[in-house]
Amino acid sequence: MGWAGYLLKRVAFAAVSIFAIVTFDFFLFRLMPGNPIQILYRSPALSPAQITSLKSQFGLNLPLYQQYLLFIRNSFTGNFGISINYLQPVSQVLFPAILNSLVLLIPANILAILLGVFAGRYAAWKRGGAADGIITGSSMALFSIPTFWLGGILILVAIFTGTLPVSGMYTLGAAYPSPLARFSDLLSHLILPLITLTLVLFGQYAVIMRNSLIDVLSEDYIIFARSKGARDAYVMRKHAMPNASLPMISIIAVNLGNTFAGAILTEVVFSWPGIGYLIYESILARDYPVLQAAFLIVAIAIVAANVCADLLYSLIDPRVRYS
Amino acid sequence: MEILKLENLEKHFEVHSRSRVRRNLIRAVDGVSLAIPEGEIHSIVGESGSGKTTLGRMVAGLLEPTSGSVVLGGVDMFRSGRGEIRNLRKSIQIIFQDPYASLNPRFTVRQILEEPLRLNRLPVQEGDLLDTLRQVGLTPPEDFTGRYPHELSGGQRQRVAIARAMIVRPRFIVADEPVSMLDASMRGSFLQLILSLRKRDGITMMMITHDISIAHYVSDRISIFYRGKVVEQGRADDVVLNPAHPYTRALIESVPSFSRGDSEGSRHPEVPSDVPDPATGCMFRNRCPKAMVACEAVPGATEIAPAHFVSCHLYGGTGVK
Amino acid sequence: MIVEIRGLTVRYGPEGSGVRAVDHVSLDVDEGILYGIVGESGSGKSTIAMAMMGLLPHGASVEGGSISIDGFEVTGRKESQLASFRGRTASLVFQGAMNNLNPLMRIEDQVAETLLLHRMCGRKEALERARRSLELVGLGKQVWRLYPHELSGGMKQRAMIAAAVVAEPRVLIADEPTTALDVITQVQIVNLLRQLREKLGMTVILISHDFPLVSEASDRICILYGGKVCEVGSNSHIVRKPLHPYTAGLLNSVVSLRERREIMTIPGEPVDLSRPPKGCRFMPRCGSAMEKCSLYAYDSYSPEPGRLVYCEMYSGPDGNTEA
Amino acid sequence: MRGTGLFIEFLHNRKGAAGLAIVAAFTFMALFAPFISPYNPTSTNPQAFLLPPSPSHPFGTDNLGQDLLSRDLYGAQISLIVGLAAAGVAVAIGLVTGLVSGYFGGLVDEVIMRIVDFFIVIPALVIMIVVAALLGPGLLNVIAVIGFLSWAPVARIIRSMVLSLRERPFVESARANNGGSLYIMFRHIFPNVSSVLYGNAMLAVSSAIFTQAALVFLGVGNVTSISWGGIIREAYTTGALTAGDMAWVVPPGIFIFTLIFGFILIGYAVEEIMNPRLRGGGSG
Repeated sequence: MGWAGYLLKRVAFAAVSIFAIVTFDFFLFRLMPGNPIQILYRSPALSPAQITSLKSQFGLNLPLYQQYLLFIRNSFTGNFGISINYLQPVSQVLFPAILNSLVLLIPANILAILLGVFAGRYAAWKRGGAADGIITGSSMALFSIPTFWLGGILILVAIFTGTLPVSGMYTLGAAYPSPLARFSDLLSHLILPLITLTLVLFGQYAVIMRNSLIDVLSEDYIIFARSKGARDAYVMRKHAMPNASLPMISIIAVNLGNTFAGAILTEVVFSWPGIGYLIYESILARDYPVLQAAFLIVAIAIVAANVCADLLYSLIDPRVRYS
Repeated sequence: MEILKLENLEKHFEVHSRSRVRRNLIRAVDGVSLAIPEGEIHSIVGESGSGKTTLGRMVAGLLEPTSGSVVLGGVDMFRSGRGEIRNLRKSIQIIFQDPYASLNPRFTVRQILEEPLRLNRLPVQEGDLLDTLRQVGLTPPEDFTGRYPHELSGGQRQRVAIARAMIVRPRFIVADEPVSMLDASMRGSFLQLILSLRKRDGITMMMITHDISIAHYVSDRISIFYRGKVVEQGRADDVVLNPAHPYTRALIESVPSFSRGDSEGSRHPEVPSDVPDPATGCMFRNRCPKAMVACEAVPGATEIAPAHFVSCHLYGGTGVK
Repeated sequence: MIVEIRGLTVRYGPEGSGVRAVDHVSLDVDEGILYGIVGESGSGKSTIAMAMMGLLPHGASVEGGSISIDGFEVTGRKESQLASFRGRTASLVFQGAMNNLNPLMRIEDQVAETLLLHRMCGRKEALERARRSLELVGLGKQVWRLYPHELSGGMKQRAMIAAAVVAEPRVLIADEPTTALDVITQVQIVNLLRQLREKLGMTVILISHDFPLVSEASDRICILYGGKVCEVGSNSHIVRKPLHPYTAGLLNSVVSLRERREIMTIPGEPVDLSRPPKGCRFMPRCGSAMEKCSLYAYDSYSPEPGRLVYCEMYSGPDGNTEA
Repeated sequence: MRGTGLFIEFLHNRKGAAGLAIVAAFTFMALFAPFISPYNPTSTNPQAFLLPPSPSHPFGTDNLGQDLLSRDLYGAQISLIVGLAAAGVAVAIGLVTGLVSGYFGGLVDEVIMRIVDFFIVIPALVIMIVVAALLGPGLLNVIAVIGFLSWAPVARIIRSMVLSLRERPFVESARANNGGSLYIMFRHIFPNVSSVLYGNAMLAVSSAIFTQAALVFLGVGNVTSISWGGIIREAYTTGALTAGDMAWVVPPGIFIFTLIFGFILIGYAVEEIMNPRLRGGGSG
C-alpha cells in the first residue's frame, strides 16, 4: 500500500510535468516575437496544398485555445506536422535520430557511471590522500572542459594520426561486404564521440559518488559495522555503497537534462546524426516543427527516466517501501 | 492570583507519512488546563514525544492551538487585538534546550541582547545590558558583549539565552529543557541561577523537562505529562513523595541514584517501553501494570489530596467521552 | 585482569600541535565485573572506548601507551588483526542516535552479520542464533524482520546490543548506551547490561556522563576529567567517601530526587584541552588547590586499599606513591 | 570578525587560493585587453590571412587576417560579463524564490517547488538554443536566457537551508519577540544562507560561462561579439580544425577551461569550508 502510494505520487507528478512541458512547448513557439509558427507556414518551401492541409490540421486559423487543444491531441498521437527542412513528416525525421542518439548515449552513460562509481569509491576510500586529490582534481577539470572543444582536440589528434573517422556514423558511400563490416565501421565512428561524452560525464559522477560516500562513511552504522569485525572492503561493499547509491540515483536522474546538453554538443562536433544534431540543423534551418517535437520527446524521455529512478530508489530503500 | 491560565488547550497535527494516503492525527497536546500563580515555578515533566515541547511553544505564542486558550494576565494570546498580543509576546519569553542553536552564530552577545529590546520598541540602555549579564553570572560583562556564540562555552551560551529572556523584564518565562544539554557540573549552578532570579525578580516560570529530579528541585508544582495529557498534578513534594499515577511511579522508580553503593539491588519499573499506544481510553493502559477494564474509557481528574490531582481509574476517575 | 590500559595517550590533530584528548590514562578491569567510567564532555571517555576497539577516527592517533584486552594488544595492530578481534573478543555499543543501524538491512541480518563476519557458523545457524540473541535482549518475533526505521529508539538500542553480544565477546564496551533514551528505557537498558553480564559471563565497561546511572549498575568506577583519571575505586567507596575534589563536586552537583538538599556546584569552566593548565587539570576549579598542584605530575596515590587517586592532597606520608 | 576569519581560511585552502588567482588573472585580461593586445582584434588584413604562429602573431591569424591572440585576449570580456551577469540573474531569482518558498511553506512552497522540479528536469540547453535562436543575437538576450533558465538549483538549495534555519531557536526567539517575517528573513536567515549562496554563485558563474560558449558554438546567442566559443566555432566552420590549425583551436578552449575551473575551485573551496566533512581527513 505504502509503496503503491509512493509510486502513484511520482507517476502523477510525471504526468503533470509532461502536461506542463507540452503546454510550454506550445506557447514557446507561438508567443515568441514574430510568432514563428505563423511565419513558418508561409514558407516558400511548402506547396500551397501542403500549407492548407497543415493549417487545418493545426487549426492555425482558430483561436489560440483551440489551437492549444489541437496541439495536445496531435502531440499524443505523434502528429507533429511536416519538417520544412526535410519536407517529410516530423515523426519520420525524428525516429531514426532518436535511435542514433541511443547508440551513443547508452554506452556513454553506462561507461561514465561505471568509471565514475569506481573512481569516486576509490577516492572516498583514500580520502585526503594523493589518489583522492588526483581523482577529485581531474574530475573537476573534466567537467570544466568545454565539450565541443574536447571533441575538437580529439579530432585534431585523429587527423594527425590518421586513424579514426571524425564525422558521421558510417563512411559515406561505403558498400559493406557483410553486416559485420558495417558494424565495425559504425564502431570506428563511435569511438571518438563515445570518448568525448564519457569523459565529460565521468567527472560529475565521480565527484557525486565520492561526496555521498564520504557522507555515508561518517555515519554511525559504519562505525558499528566495523566494531562487529567487518573489514574495510566489506564495509564499503555491504554498508557504504548501498547507502551512498541512493543519493547517486537521485542525482543522476535529476542531472539527465544536463547530460543531454553534453550529448547535443558531442553530436554536433562529430556530425553524429542523432537528435542533438537534428536540433542543431533545425535551428540553422529554422525548422520549427522539428524543434518543437524534438524538445517534447527529449523532455518526456527525461521525465520518464526520472520515474524509473524513483522506482529503483524505492526498490533499494525500505523506508520508501514500507510505511 | 494566577498569571498564566491554560484552558482546555489542544494541538493536533495531521501527519501524512510520505507514502500513506491515509492521514494520521497526532494529538500532541490533548486538553490541557492549568493555572500558574504569580511567582511560581511550574514544571511540566514528560518523555520525548509527550507533547511537552508543543505545549511550551503554544504558551510562548509560537504555535497556534487547535482549540483552547492561553491567557496571560487576563489577555488571550490568540484572540485579542494586535496591540495587546504584541504586548503579551513581550511579556512572555522562552529559553530553549540547545545552547548551540538558540543563538544566531552571526550575532555578538550585545546584538543578541539588544534584539528583543529593539523588536519590542524598548529603550536600549548600556547599563541595563551590563546589569543583565552580571545577573546571569557573566562577569565582568564588558568581556562578553563583543563575543560571538562560538567563543562561549555551552554553559555561558545558556546564560546568554537566559539574559536575552530577562532583559525585557518579562512576566513569564517558558524554559524548555534548559539544562539537559549542560554537563552535570554546570547544571547545578544554572538551576541555582534560576532560583535566585525568581527570588529577586519574582518571575513566574513554566519549566519543561524530562528529569523529574530537576523539576522537584526547582519547582513549586509539577504536572506529569503523558501523550498530550496531564496525568498527575500537584505540589512538587506531593507528586514526588506520594506519586499516585502508575506512570509517575514508574518515572520515579526509574531515576537512578547512588543508593546502590549501599547495595540494595536495583529497582525494576514493571513498565514495558516499546508498546504501541491504544487508540482509545487511557493512553498509558498498554504499559500499565494495573490496567483494568475501566481503562478503556478516558479517566477524568480526581483530587486525591488537597491540590493533588490524578487522572487514573484507580482513584475513581470517572470516565469521560 | 581482562582489560589493562597503560599510559594511554591519544592525540587529535597533527603531531606536535593537536589536542591530547586522553593523556597517560591507566586502567585495570577485573574479569566479570561491571566497570563504570564517568566523565563529562571533553573528559576523553569516548576516545578511550574507541581506542579500546581500535576504532579511533581519522585524525586521531595513539601517541603512547598500550591497551591489552583478554591478552590481545590493541595498539599498533594491523586492520585485519583488529577486525578479527572486534565483535568477538570485545564489542561496542554506543549512543542510540538515529543512525546506529544500517537503514537498508533487516534487524536480524544485522545481528547475524557479526557471526558471519567471523565465520563462526553458516547462514542458517547465524540467523537462528541472531534470533535467540534478539530474544535475549527482549525483542520478539515481530521485530526480527523489520527495518531500523520501524523501531523505536529503545528497540534500536536493544538490537544494537544483540548484535554486539551475539558472538559472546569477553568484553562489552557500552559508550553512553542510554543517552537520548527516555528515563524508563534508560534503566531498562542498564538492567539489561547487568543481566547479560551474568548470563553470558562477560565483562561490561559502562561509559557515561550520568554518574548516578553508572553508580546504579557498576562494581567499580573510574572518574575522568580533562583526559586524565581522577580516581578509581569500588562503587560504594567512591559514592560514600570520594577522595578527589572533582568526584566530591560531581556528587554534590547531582540533583537527588529523594533527599532535597542544597546542590553545590563546581565553579569555573571545563578545561580547554588545547591549552591545559600546568600540573593538575582540575586545579583552576578546585576548592582545595594548593601551590604545589601546579607542579603536580599526575602520580597516583593509594590512601586506602583498593583505591587510587590522582591528587596532590594525598601525597602526604599516608599516601603510598605507586609507580 | 567571523567573516574575515573565514576569508583567511579560504586563502589557506589550496583550491580557494588557486581559483582566486585564476579568476584574478582573467579579470585583468578582460579589463586591460585594449592595452595588452598587440592588434585590434577586429581589423582584417587581406594580406595576412591564415598565418601560422610567428613572433608577430603568436597564435597566427584567422581567415580574415585578424590576429588570434588579440581575439583570444578580448574573449575574456564576454565570458566574464555573461558569466557574472547571468549567474547574478540566476542567483537573484533562486535566492528570492528559495527564501520565500522555504520561509512561508505550505501551498506557496508546494507550487514553487514543483516549478523548480520542472526547471531542473527539463533539458535547459535545448530551450536555451531555441529561445536564443528565436530572440536573435544580442548580449542581453543571452544573459537573460541563461539567467532565467539556471535559477532552479539555487532555489532548491536555499530553500532546504531556510527550512532548517526557520526552526532554529534563535529564529523562534525573534518571532516570539514580535519579529516580523521580513525582519527575520533579512536579519537571521539571509546572513546564515549567504555562505552557501557564495559557493553556489561561483558554480553558477562557471556553468553560465560554459553555456554561453556552447550557445555561441552552436551558432546562437551573441555570435557577433568576440568570444572564445565563437573563435572555436569559426575554426570549425572555416575548416581550420580539420586542417589541423592548432593555434586557432587550442588557446580559446584552454582559456574557457581555465576560467571555468577557477570558478569551480572557488565554489568548492567555499563549500569545503562550510562542510568540513568533504575535506577528507579531519574527523571522519
